[in-house]
Amino acid sequence: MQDNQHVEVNIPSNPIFERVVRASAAEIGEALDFPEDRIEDLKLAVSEAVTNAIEHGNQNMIHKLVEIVFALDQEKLEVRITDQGSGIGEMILPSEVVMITEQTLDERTGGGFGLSLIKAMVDDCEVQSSNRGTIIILRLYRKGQEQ
Amino acid sequence: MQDNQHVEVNIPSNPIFERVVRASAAEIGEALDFPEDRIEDLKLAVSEAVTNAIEHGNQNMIHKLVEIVFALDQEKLEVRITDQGSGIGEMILPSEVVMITEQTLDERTGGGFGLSLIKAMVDDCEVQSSNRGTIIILRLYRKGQEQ
Amino acid sequence: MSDMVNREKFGDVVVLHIRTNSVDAVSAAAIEAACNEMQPITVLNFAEVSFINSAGISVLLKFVVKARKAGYKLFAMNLSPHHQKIFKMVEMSRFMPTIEERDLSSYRQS
Amino acid sequence: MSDMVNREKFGDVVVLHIRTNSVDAVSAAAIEAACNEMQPITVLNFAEVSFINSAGISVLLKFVVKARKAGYKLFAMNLSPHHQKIFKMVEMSRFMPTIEERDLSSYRQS
Ligand SMILES: Nc1ncnc2c1ncn2[C@@H]1O[C@H](COP(=O)(O)OP(=O)(O)O)[C@@H](O)[C@H]1O
Ligand SMILES: Nc1ncnc2c1ncn2[C@@H]1O[C@H](COP(=O)(O)OP(=O)(O)O)[C@@H](O)[C@H]1O
Repeated sequence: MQDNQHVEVNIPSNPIFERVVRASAAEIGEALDFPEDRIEDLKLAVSEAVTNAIEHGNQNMIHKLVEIVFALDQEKLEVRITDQGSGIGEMILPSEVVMITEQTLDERTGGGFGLSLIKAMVDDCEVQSSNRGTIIILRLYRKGQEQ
Repeated sequence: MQDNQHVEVNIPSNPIFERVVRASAAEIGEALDFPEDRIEDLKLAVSEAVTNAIEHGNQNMIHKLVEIVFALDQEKLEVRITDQGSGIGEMILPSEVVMITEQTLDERTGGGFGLSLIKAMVDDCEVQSSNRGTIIILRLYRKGQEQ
Repeated sequence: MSDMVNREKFGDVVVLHIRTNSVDAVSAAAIEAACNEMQPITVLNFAEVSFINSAGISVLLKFVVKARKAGYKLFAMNLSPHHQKIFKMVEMSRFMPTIEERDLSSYRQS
Repeated sequence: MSDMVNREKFGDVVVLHIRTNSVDAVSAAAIEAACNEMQPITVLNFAEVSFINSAGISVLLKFVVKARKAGYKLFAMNLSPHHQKIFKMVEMSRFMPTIEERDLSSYRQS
């Protein structure tokens, strides 16, 4: 894999197209020779970030776009997911995986897994948010792999 | 499927990324409820067009991009594949599928299937070529489908 | 019921075979509809499922909530190794433990 | 030989199991290497192959050319319906007819 190759995918805010991005992520993981389990991690993280961008960022307004850039280099895969929303109000990246509890079930909440799953699936993640939209950056290092 | 939704994919001219576009095409075929066999046709046509764009158009120069737009509407899927090459010299869209013959084998040619397979796989295709690049447009109609 | 889930019932047991590879926001509603098919022992068969995200987890929680309310037992079958990992991580496995095909077959025979 | 193709040999027969789902420009070279493993009766097993494009057809033609030169018989096994259609279309089926597992098993036993 030569340095700094970018694959870019742009989708309207329709949840059906999250599957397109997820399939692209899987192929890119294959191209980087990621092991199977790591490809599953990548797919899940990308899926959560794109779903958030569609639902929370762009609020399902179909004409608003989600832009996904897969940047590949010798060291890592970086995925940048950008929406055209009005940003994340209060910015708390969960430090632990959110778990299901009796309380979750009683209150029928069952949300809030997205960001915490993303954090658990990738090596490193970063959020930049303003009133012009949110960018979430996921990084998966190619440690221990032939390059 | 609402009117005029566009999914856009951009790749560097590295054959490995043709697989990303092909996987995207498959998901878009699924999203349109195309039958399985038609999805295979779509994947093959897109694969051939992207391979030509990478090899003949961009001549495997990695920094040159291939842009793929999937435009979905109620009537059809249109796929536009654009390269940054210097165009197709002599523009002959084959009217029949190229077949393997004893002569093919003796002369070890074995090329020239691409455009003819594309024509056989899609309902309609069109090529626009200039010295600034080539656009190939594939159309698959959603006839006989619920919309 | 939708063709996204097939029902196989014997006695107090129902196996709900999920017939989509992707338990996500797109398939959530069709899967949730199968809540109405639950029995005192309900098994969700994930054999064909290759992907579950948090929208998928949310829909699976509907089955958990309904099972708790009705006092039903709920199991997951044929989860991929990746999804076993995820179910452990979010503790879904506490509320929907896994069951093996062979444990189920004793029910099928009786 | 590459791990993209597994060889199974019995007598004059070799079955070359293609172990990638995509016979395309990326996998072409690794598949072509298996030409060296050809025997008087050579069967290409496409059971795991879900995609073949014209770059893939070109590499398969190397097997055809080699078989003709050496007077070998060449067969395709477990082609998907889509690829049977494509092979008919380009007349690959003339040079690499399909064979069924069960016809092969008589060779395996002998
Ligand atoms: N792209 C985004 N734009 C705006 N807000 C976001 C975005 N992503 C996440 N959020 C906010 O962060 C919260 C937590 O997200 P998440 O952990 O994925 O759980 P859930 O989506 O179930 O609420 C969301 O409810 C939302 O308020
Ligand atoms: N995007 C393109 N840019 C420039 N030339 C092209 C392009 N696509 C096809 N061609 C020309 O058309 C010819 C036929 O293409 P094709 O039928 O795919 O067969 P092959 O790729 O095996 O030559 C190519 O050899 C090339 O000269």
